[in-house]
Amino acid sequence: MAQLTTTPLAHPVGHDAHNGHDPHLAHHFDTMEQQYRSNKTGMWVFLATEILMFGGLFCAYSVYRHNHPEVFAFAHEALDRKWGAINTIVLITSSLTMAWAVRAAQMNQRKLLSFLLALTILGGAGFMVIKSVEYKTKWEHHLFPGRLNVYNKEYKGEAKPYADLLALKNGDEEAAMGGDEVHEAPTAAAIAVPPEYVDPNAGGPDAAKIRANFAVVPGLSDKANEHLEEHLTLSSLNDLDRSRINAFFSVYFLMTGLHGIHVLIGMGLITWLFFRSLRNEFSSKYFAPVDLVGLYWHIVDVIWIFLFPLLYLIH
Amino acid sequence: MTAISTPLPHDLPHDGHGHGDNYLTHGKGLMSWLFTLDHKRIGLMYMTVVLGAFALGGAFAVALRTHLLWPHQDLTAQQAELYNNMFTLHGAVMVFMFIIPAIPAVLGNFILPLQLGAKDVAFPRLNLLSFHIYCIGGLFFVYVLLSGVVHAATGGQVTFPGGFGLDTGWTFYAPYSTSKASGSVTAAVLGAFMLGFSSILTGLNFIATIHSLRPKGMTWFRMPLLLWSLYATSIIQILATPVLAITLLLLVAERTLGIGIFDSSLGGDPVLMQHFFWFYSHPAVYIMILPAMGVISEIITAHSRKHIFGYTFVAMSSVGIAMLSFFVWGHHMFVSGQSPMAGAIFSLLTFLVALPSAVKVFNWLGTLYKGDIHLTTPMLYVLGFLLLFSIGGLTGLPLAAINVDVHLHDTYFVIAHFHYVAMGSMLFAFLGGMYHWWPKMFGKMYNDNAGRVAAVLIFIGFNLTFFPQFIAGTHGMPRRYASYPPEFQIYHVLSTFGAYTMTTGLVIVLLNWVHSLARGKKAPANPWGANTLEWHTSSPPPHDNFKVTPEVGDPYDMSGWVYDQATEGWVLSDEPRAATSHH
Amino acid sequence: MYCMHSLLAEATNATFWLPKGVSSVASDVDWLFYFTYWVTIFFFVLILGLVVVFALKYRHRPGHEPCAPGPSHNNALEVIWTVIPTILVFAMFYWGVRGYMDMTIAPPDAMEIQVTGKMWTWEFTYPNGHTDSELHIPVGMPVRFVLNSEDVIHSFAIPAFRLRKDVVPRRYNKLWVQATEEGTYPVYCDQYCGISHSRMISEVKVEPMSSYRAWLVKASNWETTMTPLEAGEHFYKTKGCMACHSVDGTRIIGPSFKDVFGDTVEMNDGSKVLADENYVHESIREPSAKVVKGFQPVMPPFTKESLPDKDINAIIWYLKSKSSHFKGDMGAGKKLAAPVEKK
Amino acid sequence: MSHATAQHHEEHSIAHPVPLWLLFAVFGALLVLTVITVAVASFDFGDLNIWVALGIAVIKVGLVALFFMHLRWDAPFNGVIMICSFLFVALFIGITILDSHEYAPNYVPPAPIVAH
Repeated sequence: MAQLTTTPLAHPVGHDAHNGHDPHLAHHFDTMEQQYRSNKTGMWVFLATEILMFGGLFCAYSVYRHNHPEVFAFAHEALDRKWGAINTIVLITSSLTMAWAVRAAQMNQRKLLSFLLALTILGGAGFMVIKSVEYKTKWEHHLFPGRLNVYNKEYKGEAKPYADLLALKNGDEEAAMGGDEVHEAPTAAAIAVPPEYVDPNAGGPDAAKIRANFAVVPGLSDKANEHLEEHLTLSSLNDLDRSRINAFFSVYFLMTGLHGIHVLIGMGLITWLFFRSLRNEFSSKYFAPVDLVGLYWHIVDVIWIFLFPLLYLIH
Repeated sequence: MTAISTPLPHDLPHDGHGHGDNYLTHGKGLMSWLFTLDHKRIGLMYMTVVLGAFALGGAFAVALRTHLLWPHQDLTAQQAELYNNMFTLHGAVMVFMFIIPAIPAVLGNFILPLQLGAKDVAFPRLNLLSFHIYCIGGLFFVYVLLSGVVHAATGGQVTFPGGFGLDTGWTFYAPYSTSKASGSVTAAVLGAFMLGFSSILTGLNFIATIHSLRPKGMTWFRMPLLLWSLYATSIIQILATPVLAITLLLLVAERTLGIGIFDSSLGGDPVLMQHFFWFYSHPAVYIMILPAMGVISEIITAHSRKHIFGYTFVAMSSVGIAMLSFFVWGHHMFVSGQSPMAGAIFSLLTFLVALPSAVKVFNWLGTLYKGDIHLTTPMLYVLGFLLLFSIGGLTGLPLAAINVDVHLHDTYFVIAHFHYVAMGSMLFAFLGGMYHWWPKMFGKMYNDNAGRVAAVLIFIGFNLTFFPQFIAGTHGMPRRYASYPPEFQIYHVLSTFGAYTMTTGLVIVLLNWVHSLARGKKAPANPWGANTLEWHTSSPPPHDNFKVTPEVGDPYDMSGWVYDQATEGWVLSDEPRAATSHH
Repeated sequence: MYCMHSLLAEATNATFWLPKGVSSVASDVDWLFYFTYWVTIFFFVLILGLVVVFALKYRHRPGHEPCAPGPSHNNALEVIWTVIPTILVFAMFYWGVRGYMDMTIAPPDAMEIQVTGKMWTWEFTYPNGHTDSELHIPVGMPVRFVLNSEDVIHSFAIPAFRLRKDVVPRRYNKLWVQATEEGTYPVYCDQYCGISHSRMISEVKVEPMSSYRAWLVKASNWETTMTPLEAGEHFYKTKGCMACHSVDGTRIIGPSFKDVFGDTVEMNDGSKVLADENYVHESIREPSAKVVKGFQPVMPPFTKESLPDKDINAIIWYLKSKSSHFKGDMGAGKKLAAPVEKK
Repeated sequence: MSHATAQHHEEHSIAHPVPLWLLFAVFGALLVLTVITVAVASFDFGDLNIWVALGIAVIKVGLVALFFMHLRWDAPFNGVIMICSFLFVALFIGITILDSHEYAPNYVPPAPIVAH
């Protein structure tokens, strides 16, 4: 019916609209369900922005791994996949307790709700503790992002010999710090002086044509396509690649750092829920906050599920 | 039965119009504005700040144009620094603080819930938060501006921590922005980050609102077209802006830590930065134009008293444009060393954008056909929009043709093209929308003749400003030049005087509005006889938008309204109710 | 009308819209530009006409009864005004890419000039290794530019050739041109690159092969044109010395050239060396042999090809002129080394 | 899509408690998959390595989204949002990678070309 009729309002108008309504129902919604649904949609849209934001970092990661597989394969040796796996499990567990907490809220199990929320906070805390342990090792061996990284040619910190990252991972400090010639720091000169000059335009007419079209550009790492052996050592990288190792750590710290911040925010939110749950504020009629924070907590988990294999399990 | 039987809402006894209870008078005091949750008030606050930003960016533009009156073959370092700072801030302020938020945050915030027949947006607190974040972001820019101006004006006597001014261009290209630029890039980048976040929150709010607050009877294809275009815009804001956020974070990390992702001197790839930037900033161009298209659709049908032509196609073309906008960013990098294959793909996809745009224009023309066209101020802006947008859109063709673009890339041709679309079209839609909804916003009418004069003046000024730039561009005049070869002077002179003309017109607009606020006569609830829901409530609307929820029909079926000499507005005749009474 | 593979295309004349086009691709670019231009004109006039006609014919005015409202949709029309533009844009796309491929694929026998952009000058290295700040190319011969930047992104733009390419650090971008007409045409930097961006303007001289050769020979053999002193300064500026060595005593990456010559310099290993001709020559050929105390051995060595001995001698003259320790006679440095004897 | 046509629903209809056994089943599956992720990392599938790892990750994410995040019972639009966001990330990475060949990673600064 394209016609217009003016019908009396289905519900009282104005700010005192709450009388007789659930106190949690905002004045511009008609029903709790409408409010709940729109909150959910809003939260999901927000999660989408989170995914896109991390997407940028994943893009940087992909480009550099795609162009320097050997660098990533070498540098990731510094990460401890044992701790990584443990952290994954910790986070999954906290996801479970969170999902359970939502269920508890929906079923009016008030005590259980508080308990599960507390567990979830613990899970997050555990995750951060383990992360900080990992960060500490990197810090001690000057494997931080950018200029703080011993592999960065602008590195200004105290001159330590390069770490044998593989040994470092196996917790073998001596081997790690033992500066035998394989793991000696390339001097600034070694980085600055190119191996040998390649004429970018060498090659016959076809080469010129192909190159002009979509083909590989001269100077592209020939390692890029070739199959990689199991354990790379520093000596198996050329100087340019050595000078680029810090790129991996930059990506690693940006990704895990941004993720860590999200974990902290999540913990904060859950703590807030925890205290509200102690005050018995949630019920089967009103559990949206638990549900929404839960969604947020799960997306943090989801992102880690991608980060773990991509950062810790390169080969 | 008489033609006018149903009294208008604002004549109903329970309506506050008599004893002045509308959203403007609902609460008193500054705080009742700064911390209001009312979408209408938030919209008005946005309006003031956004117009302030527009004035600022405009001032920069006029200064730039004045500087370019002369070729400046003997350019001094101080002039150059001042110029580079000003074109950067002109771009940054205009893009991030005016063009992107103007229509969604001002008109969108005010109109969207009203057109939905809703009491507010889905998340009023988030809405307020996004405004506050927007202001904080703006403050960052103001700091950058002051530091730059003060430094340049004092000839480098006064300096600021973290650099002064900003001369990277609004695109923040690496490695200049990461390693060379002395300016307070970090502050500016953080500002842009804030503004982006605010824009995300707005988009999020609109999507949730449109999904969950549509009243009974408003199916997707009974939504006013403004809502469609705002919905499409929100999708872009949601999916693209986060990438800008991460790009800016990477830039900051690059400057502070030297992480070597973008900075070539540290082994990074500057062109990767361009991919990141344009993945956001190309869709952003459509954040600028899509809401404008929605506004045009509303005004054109209301003022030609005719149902919109090809509703479905106009609505769908908005969504189509939004989707396509994500697949064309590479055309900003045709000459940057992108692979020819990527270039070819992006060229094709760029051409495809022309189709939904053409569909829209022709449907608007179809709406004019056999209408009853009232040449009111808003309508003049619409006609102006149709012409400017045609020029802007059509000049996109040579830029999309990849080998012609090689000749035109980074010249004034691109500047002119961009301004015709993003500034001309968008500004005309914004002003038209302001005039169209002004009575609803403030319950006051304005002097229509003054409005029309200003519109014509702005139209002439705009074309005089930017058309010569097409010619300068095809002759190779490069962008961002503080000094230029003398043979280009004629184009610059014309352009500058056009800018002055346009400024005059804009000043008249401002005076017109101020005058209307001061002593404009009371506006009727529906001065245009439009049928979208915002016209079913009093002007200005009550705090809760509707005293009575109107039932939704076809938003462009205006047959139910008849002109009422007494109120000089349109009122519902009872005839349609008779029709619906038997069910 | 439209010849795609016109490698030996004639120059296109200057018009109201476009400057004179003097490269083999110019005619293609101009053709497509004008094609889009007329399409644009057609549609704009169409829209303008309809807007004006409708606005006048259907405008609301006293004594004019609004005609029965027209239709509110018409699928046939929608199809028409979707299909026609589709066909047009696909045609433009096709021609655009074809033309772009011609721009991209250089003939294999193209002569090669390396273009280096740096804030805020252009530097051109010719096939014989000579580096100069002037750009000369022979007419009618395919030339490939290999573009590279030392600092930030620049853009190498020659409107007369209808060509443009960004000059990106850590990347080789390539561009080729076959100039079709002699003359001097402007070269712009089109990518914002800092405070003097608008001063990064140069020009390209298109000249017959003979005079191009003559110029190159003259330019690469500076003896006939410059005194050793001038040449030394020229090399100091163009061969990259300037980047690391100041001449006013300020310490950059390498030691300053001020008051070095004839001084006794202490090395990293503690030894002391008199900075004479031999020392300077050695420090250029194998810089890491003797490293001045407190400096890193980061200087790349210069081969005989990249910097012939006579150039080094010129640089030595320049060092002498900058050193207060050199008391000798500068006379020889101020005379043309090989004056062109008149016949 | 969710309309405001909800007056008829009872209030409690918004709560969809997930059965406990299901939660734990999903949890178990996630643990197993994590173990598998680590396990396959020691085998070498050549170029497939990354895809295997990502494949498992996607399955895990799917489980979390469907059951922990209630997408299984939620309004379809919310699922659409999630899928779209991942698609757009893929688009972004895909096209950028497509172009990354142009980026010469082992770029060496140009030296004058010897006369030939």
